[in-house]
Amino acid sequence: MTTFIIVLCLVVMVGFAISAAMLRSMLKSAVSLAAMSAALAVILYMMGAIWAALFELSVCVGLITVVFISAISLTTPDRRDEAHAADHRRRFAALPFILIALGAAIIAVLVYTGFSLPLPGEEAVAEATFNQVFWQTRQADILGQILMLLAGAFAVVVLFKEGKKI
Amino acid sequence: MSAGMEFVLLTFMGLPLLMVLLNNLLKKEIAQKICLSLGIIAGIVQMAAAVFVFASLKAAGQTEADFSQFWDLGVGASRFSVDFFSLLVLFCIGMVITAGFLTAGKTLGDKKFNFTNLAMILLLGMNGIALVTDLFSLYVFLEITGVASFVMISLNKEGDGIEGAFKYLVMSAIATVFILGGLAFLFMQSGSLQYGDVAAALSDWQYAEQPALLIAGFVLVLVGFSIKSGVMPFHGWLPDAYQSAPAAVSVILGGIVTKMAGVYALLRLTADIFVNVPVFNQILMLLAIVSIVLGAVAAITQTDFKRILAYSSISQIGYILLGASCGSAVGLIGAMLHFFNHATFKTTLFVNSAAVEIATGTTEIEKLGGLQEKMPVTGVSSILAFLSTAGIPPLAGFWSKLLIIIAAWQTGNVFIAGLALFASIFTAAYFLRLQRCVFFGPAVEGLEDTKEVTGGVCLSSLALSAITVGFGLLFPALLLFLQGQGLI
Amino acid sequence: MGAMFGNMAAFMTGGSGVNLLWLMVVLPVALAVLAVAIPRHAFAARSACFLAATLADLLLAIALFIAKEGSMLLRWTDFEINLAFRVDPFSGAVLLALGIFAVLVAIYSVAFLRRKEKYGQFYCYYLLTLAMANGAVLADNLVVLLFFWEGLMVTLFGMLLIGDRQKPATAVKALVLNGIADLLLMLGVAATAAHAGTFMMEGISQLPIEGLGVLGFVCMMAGAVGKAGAMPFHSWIPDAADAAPLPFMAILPAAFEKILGIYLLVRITFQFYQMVPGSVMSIVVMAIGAITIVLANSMALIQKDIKRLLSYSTISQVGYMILGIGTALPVGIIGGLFHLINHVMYKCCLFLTAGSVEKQTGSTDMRYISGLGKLMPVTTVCFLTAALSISGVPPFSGFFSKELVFDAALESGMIFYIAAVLGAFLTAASFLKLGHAAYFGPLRLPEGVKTEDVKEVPGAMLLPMGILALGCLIFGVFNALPLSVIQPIAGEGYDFSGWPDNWTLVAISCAVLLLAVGNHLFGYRRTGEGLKAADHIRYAPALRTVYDCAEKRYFDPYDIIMQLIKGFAWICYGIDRAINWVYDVFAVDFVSGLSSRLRLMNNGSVGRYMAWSFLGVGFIVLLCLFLV
Amino acid sequence: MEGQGLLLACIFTPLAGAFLLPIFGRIHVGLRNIMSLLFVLTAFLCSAMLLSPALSQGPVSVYWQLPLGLSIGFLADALAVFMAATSSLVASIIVFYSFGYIERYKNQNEYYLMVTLFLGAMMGLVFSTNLICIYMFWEISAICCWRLIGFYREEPVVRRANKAFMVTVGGALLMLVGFIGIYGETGTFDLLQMQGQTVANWVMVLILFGILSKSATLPLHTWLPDAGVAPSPVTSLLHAAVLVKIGVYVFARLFLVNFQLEAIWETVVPWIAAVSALVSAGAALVENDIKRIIAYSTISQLAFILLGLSTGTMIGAAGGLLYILMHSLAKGGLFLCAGIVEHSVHTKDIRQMGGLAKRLPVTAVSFLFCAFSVMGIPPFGGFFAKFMVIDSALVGGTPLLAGTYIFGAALTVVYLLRVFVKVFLGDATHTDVKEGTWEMVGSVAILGVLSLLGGIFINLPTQLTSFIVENLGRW
Repeated sequence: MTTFIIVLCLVVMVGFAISAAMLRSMLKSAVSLAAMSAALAVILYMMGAIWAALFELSVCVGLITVVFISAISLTTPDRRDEAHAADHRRRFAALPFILIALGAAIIAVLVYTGFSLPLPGEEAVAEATFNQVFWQTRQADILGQILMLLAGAFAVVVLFKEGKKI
Repeated sequence: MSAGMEFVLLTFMGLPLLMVLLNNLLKKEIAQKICLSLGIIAGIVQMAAAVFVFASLKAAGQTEADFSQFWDLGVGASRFSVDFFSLLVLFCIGMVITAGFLTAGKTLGDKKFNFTNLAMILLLGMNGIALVTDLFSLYVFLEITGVASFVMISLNKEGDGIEGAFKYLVMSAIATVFILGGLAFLFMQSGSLQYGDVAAALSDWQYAEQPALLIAGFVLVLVGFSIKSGVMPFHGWLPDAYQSAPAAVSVILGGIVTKMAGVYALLRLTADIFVNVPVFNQILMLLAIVSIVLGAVAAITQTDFKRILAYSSISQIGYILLGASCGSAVGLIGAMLHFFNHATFKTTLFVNSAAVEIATGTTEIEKLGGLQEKMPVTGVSSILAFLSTAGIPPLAGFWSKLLIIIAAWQTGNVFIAGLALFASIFTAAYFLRLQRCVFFGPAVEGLEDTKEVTGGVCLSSLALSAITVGFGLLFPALLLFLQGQGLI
Repeated sequence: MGAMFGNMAAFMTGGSGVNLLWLMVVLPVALAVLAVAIPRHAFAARSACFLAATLADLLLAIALFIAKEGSMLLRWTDFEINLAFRVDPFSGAVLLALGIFAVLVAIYSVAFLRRKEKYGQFYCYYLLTLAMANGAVLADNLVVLLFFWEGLMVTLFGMLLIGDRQKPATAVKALVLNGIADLLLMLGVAATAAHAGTFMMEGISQLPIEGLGVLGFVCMMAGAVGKAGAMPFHSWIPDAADAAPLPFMAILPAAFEKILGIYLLVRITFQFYQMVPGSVMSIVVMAIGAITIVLANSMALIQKDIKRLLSYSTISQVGYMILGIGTALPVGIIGGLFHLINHVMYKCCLFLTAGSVEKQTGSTDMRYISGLGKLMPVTTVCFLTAALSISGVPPFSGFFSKELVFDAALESGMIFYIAAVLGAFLTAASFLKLGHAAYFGPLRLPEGVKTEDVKEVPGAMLLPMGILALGCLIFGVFNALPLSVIQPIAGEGYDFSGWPDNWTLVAISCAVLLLAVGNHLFGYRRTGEGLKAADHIRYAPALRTVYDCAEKRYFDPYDIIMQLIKGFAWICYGIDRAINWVYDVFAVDFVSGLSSRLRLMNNGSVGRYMAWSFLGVGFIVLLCLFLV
Repeated sequence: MEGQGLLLACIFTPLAGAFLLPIFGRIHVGLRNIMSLLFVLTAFLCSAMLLSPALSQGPVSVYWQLPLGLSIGFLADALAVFMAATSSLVASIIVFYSFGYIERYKNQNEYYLMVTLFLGAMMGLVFSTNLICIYMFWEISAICCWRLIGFYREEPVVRRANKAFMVTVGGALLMLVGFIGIYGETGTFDLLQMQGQTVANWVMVLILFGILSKSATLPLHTWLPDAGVAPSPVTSLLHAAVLVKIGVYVFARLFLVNFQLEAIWETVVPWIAAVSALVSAGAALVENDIKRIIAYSTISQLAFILLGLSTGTMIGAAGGLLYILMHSLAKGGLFLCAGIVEHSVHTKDIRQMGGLAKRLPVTAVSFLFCAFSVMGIPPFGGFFAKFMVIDSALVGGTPLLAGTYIFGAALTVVYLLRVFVKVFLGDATHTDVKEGTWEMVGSVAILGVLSLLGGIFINLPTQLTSFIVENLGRW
């Protein structure tokens, strides 16, 4: 069951990664980046690295996203005309297909050389349950996360109040 | 730990959160009116809380107290803890935030509401840094302070506001990368990010299996925090950020934020973690002496009031780090006292620059002149602050600088101590130039009608000057108290 | 003030000899203050008080002269610098001389200054000078000697300023020259005290002149010679002749300064140090004497103004005294001292005659006045006796003292004897010229002065002139009287009174006198005027250029010193401006240059900040490799 | 206990009282003037009353031990009382003088505040026995000097005030590094505990920088003539009578009373002072601004004092101390006379003055008295001091050294005479000139007479100086 979830998350992660690269609007790509990191955090958790998952969650989803949002808000977006947008899509249209082909090729090579995905070891799980780590050990970080989200919210409020187009 | 103290400890993180909620939940008109007073209340309560906890700790004879914000924790968890140093820092934070809000009254037009929100977040971030005992939580609160200060710098969003904030943002991002890298290496070595555990793990770092990795960790952490605290080679962003921030924000920024984000963290590292890592201290001392001398020299030919204060901050931060990097108890006490003094007189100077900006509309010192008659309170408080910065005896700055120099001398680096002491001649140089151009010189024709700025600005500069003078005169009593505590 | 009056009260009741010493100094000062205190218009009262003071001083001097011995000590500082007075036969005699001349000139100046407006100040300075002179002679501690010695400078400066406040050049010149001489004396005193180990003068005797002693001797000698008015400190006296009131010239340059200078010179060469005849030091002193004689006399010859001529001749006569004492022979010292007394007498008399000429005709410039013999017979007689005495004509006192000096000079070295004789010739020639031009030529008066109001001066002025002229005669004929006082100073068993026994010397000096008369007649016949009698010497081929330079002050030591000081000052000013340049320009530019270079470090581009950061990281990593 | 009360009063009445003066100033100008004079006079009276305990039984002392070798201690020994009495006497005359002088200018409150604070700092420095306390009062005096020089607030004036502050504080910082060097060796800043120890050479060099900068000796002297732009009572108080004496006093306190010096310093310091004496005397001869001339003269005379104190002879030390007293009185008088002249003639250039003796008789006579005392001509006080100092140069040093100082003394005679003659004698240039107010003329006359009496009654001050020198326990 766990391997199914892991594969699913991997696919989701790749999808979001591509969308982050492809999207024209900065803010949407920032959000998709956050989603990708969330997927990665789940993968890490499933594979038993709880601390890594937690750090990935709080650092990438929380801090980096907020930083990117405020950075984007600081830089004045350059309004290029529609024509430019069109040829932007055309040039990158082929990107997804190339990537998928490349991925398939790599998998084929690995299977051919007999490489197999290491299965999650049991003992990793027993070390400490997620909630104990999350709620006990890293309690200060929860407070940190709340404040970070609040800061992000206020940043958006302050910087976008004039209805700047996202 | 008495119940009362337990509750008071919680206010450090709880009160600002309450203020934020209060500020946003009230109706718009009421919020607009009372938001600044909320901030002032938060600052004053924090100062009172710090003093109360200090008194109760002294009464109980303890030197530190741990507590958790929401519910009690298991062993090895990252908890908040309070000791004499962090209480002193919390007091400074409260003081500077109050001064910031007092100056905000006149400087920020319609931005008061947003200013209050962000300032409360900033206050929380700084309190977090002071209280936290875990490297990663320290990093988290560091980021919160960083984000809050980016946005505050660009509050009024005209041209250079954004530019200063952007530079601060980019440099902070770099610092983040370094710090995280450093933490990762340390985490590898010690398995836990608690100050105590990391210190224990590093006790015999020379003989660890991969010393090179550890050294890389030290270097990364040191560089990261140096960028955040604006030490000389990494100081690029500091002058631009201070200059472009609005008056009230630059008061808070110059007064406490850079010191909390960078210097306090470095002090914690040298005091708790890298106690027996001489390499760290030696490099830090070198950076300190470089920033003392070059910071002061760079300030001599500046033409903007706030830019001079920025370079002066770099130089004074160098003194604090010099004290910390000596590694002796006297050095650390000197650094802490200089931290407090610098918070006081630097805030006074920023408040003065705000007053000058309000009264004359510009901080270009070439265009100003002879303001001593028209703005006596600002003039006198700027003189007191300048003398304290330059380390002229009767005032506070001298005593803390003296302790730092004695500590440096006792730990053997005689030449650096002598050079640091003589560098205060450059401090005197740029402040004399400032005094000549702005206050002491002949009156400039366009400024006949400037009047003294009354209200919050005047009150805060008077209060802060009183603290500087009071600390200077009562220093012997403080010495006796420290001896009583067995610290000297 | 309390301590001073307390001391005075204590000493009034003390031993007789002791309080007299203290009184010698305090009395004139007190009366000087009183003289100024009396209101300006009460001329009679002020003059009375003034005369009383000088008389009282004379009586005290006589009493001390008789008492022969007495000393007094008062605490000043702890380093043996105490207010110590002592009188012994030598200083008693000098005090007496000071007292006599003070009284005579006082009488004269009361009459002379009747209508002048600043006479009150003159009286005050006069009495202060008297007090200082008494103090200097009585001093038994080198520092006390220096104290009163330099104190004279203040009164000298004051008196010179009375003349003309608009042209203070002379007063400045006098103060600078005397200042330098007195500072040398201070150095000499310090060196002598260090060499001897004590400041008390009676503790210092017969010190060997080597090591610190050389410095001490030379500097003290320079101080004494400076005060006496010999070369090279002489050039203020002729200028003072024009500026200062005439009684000043009679009392200070002519009498007091000579007496004090020679008194100290004798003390140095005879008591403090052991000057061996023929030693280097004695040759130096004699050389100074000889040079002064020749140069001053040759300058005196060409003067057109009576007072200037007399002041140059004063300087030359001092040369004789210094030459005599310089020989370190008993005959020389006695001759020098005897010449001192004679010189003071006839020089004072000559100045007083010049004073009476000035009072009557308003000018002493011989080009406008001549032939006053008929109008002022008594003055002329006094002038004649004094002129003969100074020229060394036999029956008068000058002749005997000069003979003793000639005798000593001959013994010490032919060159000095020739200089002395040349001096005698020049003195005789210049006084012949003066007498002939001023008194015996055809009558000529400056315009605006009618012959009937040029008549004899009042009795008060004639009395001192008469006494002095008579003194010249008496001290010549009965020279045993002054010699009996002087001889014991040089030691026991010397008797040079009566007619000098060395007949060849007498013959030579008479021949020189005749030669001078012949030269004067030759000059008179050549030019037809008494005044131009010496012009053939003035415009002789070789001497013409020297005389022209001297006229234009090239050789004046004061101007040379001032040029040197000005040059030195400009060098120092250059050094000072250079150091100031380092502060004002160099330091400021250096630091602001450094600072602006640092400013370039952050010119606003984030890329540059990042570059600096990474540079910093690289540096730290290098440092780590090095440190660990 | 009564003595300690006196000592604390002597120090803290001017120090604390100074800050009340602006308040009095707002109430009534006369009240402020009188109170300022009162504070300074209390300092003088207290120090005078401390004289008897200092001379007879043990000196009065107050002591408060602090950790880290620091301590707050005041000791009223003979040297301290002598300096305190001298400076407060001259300061009170100068404050009395400034009633008349300052009434025409703006920001008078700040003037009186700073003058009284300065005297308080001087009292504190003179009595304190801890190196850090000495440094503290040293810097307070530097602050007062900065504000007072910049009194007229014009651009060049403030630049010069900044220069003076920079040079003196720069020297003081080097001195502080020297003090910390001493602390490194002995572990304490307290002079009483370090009695009789020898000082390392490099520490001596650093301390010498501070001393030479404060008492304006050659390489660090240019701030003193530039400070001539300050009002006359300020230049008189700071640059003649009191401020420049701080450096020389600290030299005496450290290297005569407390520490031993290597013999080399007994030749090096006199020669530094000799060069300074000659160069500043030369510069004084060339200058034409009356205040700058007198300032250069101060530099030259300070070299004499430094000579006296540094030759290591008993007579030199006594002569140096006596010189401090006599020079304070005389030079203070000269500056005040210059103030009156400048006030009535409205120019400082002596070439445009002349014949003022008729219009300003009292000033002329006082100027002459003070000038004679500085030249060292009897019967004025300066003579004894100059003689003792030159005698010490000869005994302690070499005849060449004594000869150089004699040449310096000769230069002093020449340049002071030049000033007197150019200003007061010669043909009158300003005829419609009236002498300053009675306070100004009165204080100048007092100083002139004091210089004269100092010479006649020399046995009083020498009693005190030789008592000090005897129980230095050095010779």
